[in-house]
Amino acid sequence: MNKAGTDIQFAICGSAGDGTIAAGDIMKRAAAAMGFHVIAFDVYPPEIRGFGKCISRIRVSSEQAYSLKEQTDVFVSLNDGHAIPHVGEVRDCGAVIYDDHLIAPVPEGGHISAHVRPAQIPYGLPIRQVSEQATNSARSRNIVVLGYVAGLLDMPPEPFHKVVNQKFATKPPAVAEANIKAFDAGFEVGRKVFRLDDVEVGSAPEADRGEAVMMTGNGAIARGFLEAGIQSYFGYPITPATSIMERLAVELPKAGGRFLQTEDEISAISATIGAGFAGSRAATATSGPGLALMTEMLGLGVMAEVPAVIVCSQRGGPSTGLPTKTEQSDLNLAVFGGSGDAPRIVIAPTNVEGCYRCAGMAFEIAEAFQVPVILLIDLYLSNRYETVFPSGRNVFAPKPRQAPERREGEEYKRFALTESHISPRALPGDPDMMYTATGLEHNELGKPGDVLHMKMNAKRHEKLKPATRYPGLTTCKRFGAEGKVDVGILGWGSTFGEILEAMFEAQEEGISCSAMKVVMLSPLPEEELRAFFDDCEVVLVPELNYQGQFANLVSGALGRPVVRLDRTCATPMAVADILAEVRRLASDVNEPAHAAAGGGA
Amino acid sequence: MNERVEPVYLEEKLEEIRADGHLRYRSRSLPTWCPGCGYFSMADGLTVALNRLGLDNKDVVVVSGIGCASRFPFFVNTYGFHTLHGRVLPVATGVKIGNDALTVIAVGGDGDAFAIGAGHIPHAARRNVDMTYLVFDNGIYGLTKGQTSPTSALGFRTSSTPYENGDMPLNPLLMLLSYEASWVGQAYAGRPHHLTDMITMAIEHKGFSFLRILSPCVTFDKTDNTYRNLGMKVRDIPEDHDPSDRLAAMALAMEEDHPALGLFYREDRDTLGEVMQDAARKAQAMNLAPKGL
Amino acid sequence: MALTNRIGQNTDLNRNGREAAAESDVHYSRDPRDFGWLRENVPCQAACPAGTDIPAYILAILEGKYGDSYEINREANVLPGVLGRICSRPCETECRHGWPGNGEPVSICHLKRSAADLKHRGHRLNESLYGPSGKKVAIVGSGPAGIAAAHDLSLMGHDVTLFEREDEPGGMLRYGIPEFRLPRDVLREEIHNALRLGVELRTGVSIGNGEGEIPFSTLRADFDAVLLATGCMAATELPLRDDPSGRAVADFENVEYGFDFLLDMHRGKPKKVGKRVAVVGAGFTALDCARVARRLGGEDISIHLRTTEEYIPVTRDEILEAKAENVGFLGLRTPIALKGENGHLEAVEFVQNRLGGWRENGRRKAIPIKGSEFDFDCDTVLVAIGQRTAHDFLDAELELDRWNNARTDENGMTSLEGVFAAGDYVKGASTVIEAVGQGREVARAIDTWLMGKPRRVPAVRIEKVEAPLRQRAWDFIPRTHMPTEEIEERCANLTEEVEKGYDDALAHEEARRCYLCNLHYKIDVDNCIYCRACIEVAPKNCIKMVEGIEIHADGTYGKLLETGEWDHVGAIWIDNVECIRCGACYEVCPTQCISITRNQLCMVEVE
Amino acid sequence: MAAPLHHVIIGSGSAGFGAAKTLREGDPDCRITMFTMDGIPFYHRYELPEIFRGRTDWRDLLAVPPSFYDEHRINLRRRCRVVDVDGAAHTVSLAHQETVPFDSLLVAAGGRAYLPENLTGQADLIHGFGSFEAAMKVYRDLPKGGSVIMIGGDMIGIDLLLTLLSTGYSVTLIVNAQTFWPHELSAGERAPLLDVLRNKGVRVIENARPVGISARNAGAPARQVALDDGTEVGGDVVMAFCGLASSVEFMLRADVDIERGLLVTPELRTTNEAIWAAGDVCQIWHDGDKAYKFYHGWKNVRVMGELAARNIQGAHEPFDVDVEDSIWVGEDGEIHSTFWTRET
Repeated sequence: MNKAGTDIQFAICGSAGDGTIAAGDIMKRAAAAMGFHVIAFDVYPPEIRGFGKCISRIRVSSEQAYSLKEQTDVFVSLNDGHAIPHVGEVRDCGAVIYDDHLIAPVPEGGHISAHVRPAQIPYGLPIRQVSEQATNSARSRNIVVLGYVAGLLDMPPEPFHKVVNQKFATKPPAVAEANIKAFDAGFEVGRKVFRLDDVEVGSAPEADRGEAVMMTGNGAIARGFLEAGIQSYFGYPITPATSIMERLAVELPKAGGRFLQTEDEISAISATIGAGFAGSRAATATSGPGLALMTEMLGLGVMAEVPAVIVCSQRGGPSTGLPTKTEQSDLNLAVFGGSGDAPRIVIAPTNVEGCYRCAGMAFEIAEAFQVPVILLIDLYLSNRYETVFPSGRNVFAPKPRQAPERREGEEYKRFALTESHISPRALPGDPDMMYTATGLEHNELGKPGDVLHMKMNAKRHEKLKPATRYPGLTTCKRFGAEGKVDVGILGWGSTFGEILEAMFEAQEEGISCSAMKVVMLSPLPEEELRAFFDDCEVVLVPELNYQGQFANLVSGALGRPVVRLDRTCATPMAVADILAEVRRLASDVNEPAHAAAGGGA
Repeated sequence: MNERVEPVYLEEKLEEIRADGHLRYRSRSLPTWCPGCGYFSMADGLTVALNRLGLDNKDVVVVSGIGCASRFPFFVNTYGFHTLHGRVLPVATGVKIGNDALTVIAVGGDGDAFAIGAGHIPHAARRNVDMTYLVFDNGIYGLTKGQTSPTSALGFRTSSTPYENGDMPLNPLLMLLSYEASWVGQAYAGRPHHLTDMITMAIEHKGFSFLRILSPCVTFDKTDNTYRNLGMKVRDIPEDHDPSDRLAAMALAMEEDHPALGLFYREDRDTLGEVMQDAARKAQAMNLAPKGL
Repeated sequence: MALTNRIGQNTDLNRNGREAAAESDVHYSRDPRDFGWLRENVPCQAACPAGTDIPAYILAILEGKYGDSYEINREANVLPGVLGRICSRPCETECRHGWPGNGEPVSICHLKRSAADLKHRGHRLNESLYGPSGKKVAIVGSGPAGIAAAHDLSLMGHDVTLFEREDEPGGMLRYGIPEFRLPRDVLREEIHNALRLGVELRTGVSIGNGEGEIPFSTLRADFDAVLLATGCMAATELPLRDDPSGRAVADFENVEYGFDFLLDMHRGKPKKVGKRVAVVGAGFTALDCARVARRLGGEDISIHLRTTEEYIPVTRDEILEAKAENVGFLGLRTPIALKGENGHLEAVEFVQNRLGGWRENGRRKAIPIKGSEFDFDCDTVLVAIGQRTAHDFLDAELELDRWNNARTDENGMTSLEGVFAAGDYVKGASTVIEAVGQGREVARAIDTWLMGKPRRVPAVRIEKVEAPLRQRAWDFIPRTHMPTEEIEERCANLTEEVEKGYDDALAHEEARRCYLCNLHYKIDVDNCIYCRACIEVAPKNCIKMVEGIEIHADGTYGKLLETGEWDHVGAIWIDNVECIRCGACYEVCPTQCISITRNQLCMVEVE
Repeated sequence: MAAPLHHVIIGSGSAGFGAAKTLREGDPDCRITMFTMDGIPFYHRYELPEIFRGRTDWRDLLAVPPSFYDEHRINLRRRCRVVDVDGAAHTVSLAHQETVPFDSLLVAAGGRAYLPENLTGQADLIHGFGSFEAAMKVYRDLPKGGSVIMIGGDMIGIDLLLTLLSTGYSVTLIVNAQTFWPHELSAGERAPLLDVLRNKGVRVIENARPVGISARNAGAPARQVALDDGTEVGGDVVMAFCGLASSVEFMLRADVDIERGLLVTPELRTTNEAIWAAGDVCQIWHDGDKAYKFYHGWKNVRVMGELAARNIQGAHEPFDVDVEDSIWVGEDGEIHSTFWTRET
């Protein structure tokens, strides 16, 4: 895949405060603005402040890519101490760019040039000096180097200028100007450099899908929320979900919505459920540890049939675990977490576009089924950037609400048992339909009582079934070869990017395989899954957790065996690992033939 | 006094009550509290207060947590949300933010409020969420059949403190006063009129109003907070108390042997809602770019 | 109508020895609903023809204030000691304590007596006097009605002259009721007390047309008003088979009307009876005759009833005492003939009866069984089937009713201007307490008539009571029986009082049994928190969640309309009809919203 | 045992590379660090003309593949400019402020093209040939069949000149004292050699000295060289091949004796125990002549590197010149020179 055309991965590494992420951000957006597909992933330091390591990896391609590459083409160091361990990821003839005019002495090996492999191309330039020369300050090093890269690779400066101007739009004009200067200074230097690398930036594909926007998974979720008319957001900071909160902190008030940073995750979900009860489109976002705290209130949402949207961006666990590393080990928690039979809808987008669309649909679905909806993503998806082609604003906009009709003289039954198992829902403010929602088992009126426990349980479960066919939402999708195949790769969440990359490579190697992503984890689209299992000799389930939680979920639900590929490597799954497994399985499938041949000799 | 002697003619009283209209804030079903429970007093006080303020049933939401007191919403004919143990305030905050037009009443007992829920109080208070928090403080866990609560007296014997409670009871009013609550008051279940007035004031207050309501548990506390004991202990707040004097309020709050009934402290300050509107205005004006773009 | 509470003040003083309750704690009402409440809730008082405030005087006894109790009685009835002995006790049959499930009625009457008996010797009467009105009133007959009227009229400032045919006042009390039931010293003292405030008593003076008699017309001329209270001074004739007017009675020396028999005896004429005495009749007189006969040496004494003893108009105690004295009751027989020779009766022929339907007066009809006649041998027959009024002493036409009693209007005035009538003379033979009651009523009517306007009107006095005066445990105290004289003793002696009366301990114990129905338990709806604590402790279905109440045409209350729907519960209300005043609810109410008032009938001045 | 010796080599030319390779062969444990200004690993300088034959991918020029350095644990540090050597502290300082200690230092920095003083003003109009990048720049600036003006023409330049001729370019040679450097020739000795060039079509200018270079915009040829005889020569590229000057400025504080190059014993050790030198940067004591002499030429340079390496590791072999360097016109009518000798 992506062998043709442009497919470059940039990496900028520095320490917090160097503007590493910002530089990466400009690069992403500029590339997106040029019409490239972009996938990017920023690694933040676990430390709150100080000089933790930041890396921004940006894959720019002329065709849709599904994950970051394992090797970087152009690597920039803004801080050798942090960058040195990563030089190795630069491919042969890839560029390593660094400042060769440090201001403080370093011991032997303290400079990145000591670590650039002979096959890689070192580009030393006096980044700091250029910055100071251009802007009287070293603070623009990140922009200078950005210009340098652009110049080096003959990228047009205009998109960068545009993005820089956007980025500093709200600051005094001087700021943008200074940054443009810094960029141009770097650009000039870069342009003059004699290149030894073989990185080629081709021309971008025709942008046929409207304006491409660069977003992280978190940004996409925030945007999806905003387009869906989110009215209230309650959050408590936790890596890696925080940026959703920060984004909405800025945007929600603009849209007349209400934003609140609560005192903890419990309050966040509580307020979300509360607002949902009041009829507000409310959401919160957290990570595993937060979701663990939220499960009790989640149960209330299920019991009281209150719509709410909860984003859980997974990170390494258990407990505090690996706060800045990605993992997919909260599936059990998201799907089953809580006391009692508490069915809820769990949606796990596989890429940023998915984050955007799922977030856009989440409220509508939550309201349609009167249940909390969990958007289950992970750090890798939260923080990675991709170009997204947003829908028109009105697509996710809330549909006009219909207050339930109330028959005269009849008490309003909030939890009426109906054909669809869904009961018309009154909102505070609706006349003559006052009711009390409760976490206690209740009758149709909502009054506590266990007589109907079995019926109500059925109601709460059955009403969700149609969710797997909800119009406008892809709950699962098959890729690659149609019909019977040797190997099927079943995936969910961010890992599906690597799965696709691996699947395409496997296909190029002539392996008969196809892949299926499952976006809705609860309820499961069982029919489609069965069909997929029927088509596959063997089904491989790669995921980033130790227990094979998704494998358990699926094989449990379908009663079919799966081959597990479980990794808890604190990084996204390596395409190579999946590919290797696919090869092994493919040969196993064809084993009998070989055996027969061998036997004949 | 006198009205006790003046003959009361039932049909006239009933007419008066029907006309007065506070019955429409009652649920159809009878409260399930133990007969004699002080919570009836709150229930009645609230319905009367709501009526007095002319609030429409549909515009009122009563939110509660878990506990005897938290059964409350079932007994008022407004929208209600009976939530989780200790979570009444965040949920209520959500409801208020979810729909500013609603009058939000949070209710709960002392366990719900000061034990499991204690962590939420300071924040609802300092944010000055425009709602009313009625805490029914009977110093015991009733729903679980009689264990100590954070406000149980020292030496109190319960099923969980068979050798006497050794934990210092906390002082809710002092807490709230130091938590920047903008309205702090105390009432007593045994004085329904005063209680009703206090509830009315509390609801009328713009911002976070905290009303501690002393109540006995007639079933599990036959020794400490009985109507008799409480009735003897409570006193009216001193005439000369200045509700704008926070220090005085704190001093008053510390006189726990003789709980004063009345308004301890009141201040006018922006509510969370107003702060949010302000944020919305600023947002329009500043047009900030979100972090990362 | 403007009301003052002067009387109320006074009553406060005598009621419970406490100084007058604070002004604010007392309220006076003339609202029919409050009168209605009293009627429905204080059945004993309602049943008492004199309207005696029974709960009040029993409470006084409970508090050991016999004197107060006595005075409370005197307000309604100037002869407490008398009535405390011989009252027919219509109150006790109505007593709430006697209602189904509540046990036996309180010994109201005995308690009344103990008030009289146990008040300390230095007891001071309490009378509130009006100034002289200059009006003169003549009262004919010093029976209970006359005495009561005379007393009240004199208090009202009128000059009263009481005319009595006999040598001593008291009428039937003095000349009808045997001493073993009513000691004469008691009677004399109370009559004296009643009349000593300036009533001119003229005994041995007959009103009539005979010589030495004062013509009725003279009275009318000399007095501003005349009250006829002559009672029923003639025995009802015994109707026999061929002798509807019972002339035969006079033919036999050993047959006598019981009325005359007792009258003679009490006038001092010695009487004898044979061994075998048959008394015909079913009233007090009949029983008195039988018991007197026992004391006069009669051995085989039987009372012959047309129906059975369950349906005769005397108290159970009286029957028991008679039986204790070995008096036999023989029922379902009607005498149809007297048999004997040369003026000496040998047997009475009876016809056997069977019980028939009910009569409007609550008694049963007796229907003769054809051919069931039989003879009953006896030595003496005393006929006590009733008394009737006599009008021959008048020299004017007086309208009579169908029972030949004086017809009066609602104010007790007869067809003759300024001539009033009361007591048996109006009612026909009835009870002493009725007579007393009537006496009071007519006195008020006369006063109003004389003064041209009512000076006092009844009102309901509502006084705050700080605490329930009872304990639930008292409800289980058994009715205290009246100690009586040993049979031998009493039968040996005509004047020895049979009933010994309660001592302090017994009186107190019995007083405890009274529910004090005039205590009005009321929930202050404004203070009620609807917690239902009271309902939980209620001993009966006496506290209800109500949404309404029946209202009668006269404005009084009927049933409470209950509801179980919270949003319809306008009030939690105490059903005072069910309420037994145990005070449990008052004790538990967390908001002290249950108040107790003592509601009493009283008279208030009209400004 | 003690920490492995750290051998630092400045320069990644054939001397440096040869030394490194030899050091590794002699001691598998030692640390070897090589500093170079180059952007790419070692390639044979004499291969650069190949660019004009189309070998423009630097990877095709490498003497050994990049993996070689990893395999031999030779830390090749490119784009590193040594700014100072502390002979007492035994440290090397780099432009980017890194200080690297050494147990032995071999200076094999070679030399840079010497530019006649009167032309230094126009340096930016003169193409260099000292590195792959420089060579590539010439290659790119030089139109197909374009013309090169070569000032001087030392043996490196002649080597390029011959390649240019054979690849369809035209060359103008402005003869001066350094023509055929390092061979020291009389005018008579030089004439036949120039004839060979003339026969190959080279325009040879003698007895005239360039006094100025100017760029011509708009249209080729891009350069004009003014001669002191008043005439002007035009060409697309001007290059100067006037011999090499040793790069020793960073050795000034190293407390080693320097004349034009670093003065070393026949065993190639400098006056500092730990510092050695090899290649174009050093002058070697010649006992016979009693003088420090340069020994240029591809072969010598490599030999020196390997020798220095051996001596650093304890050998005591003197450098002996197996051949007197000479230049002649062979039977084939071509120019031959010991300078170009590659094999040992």
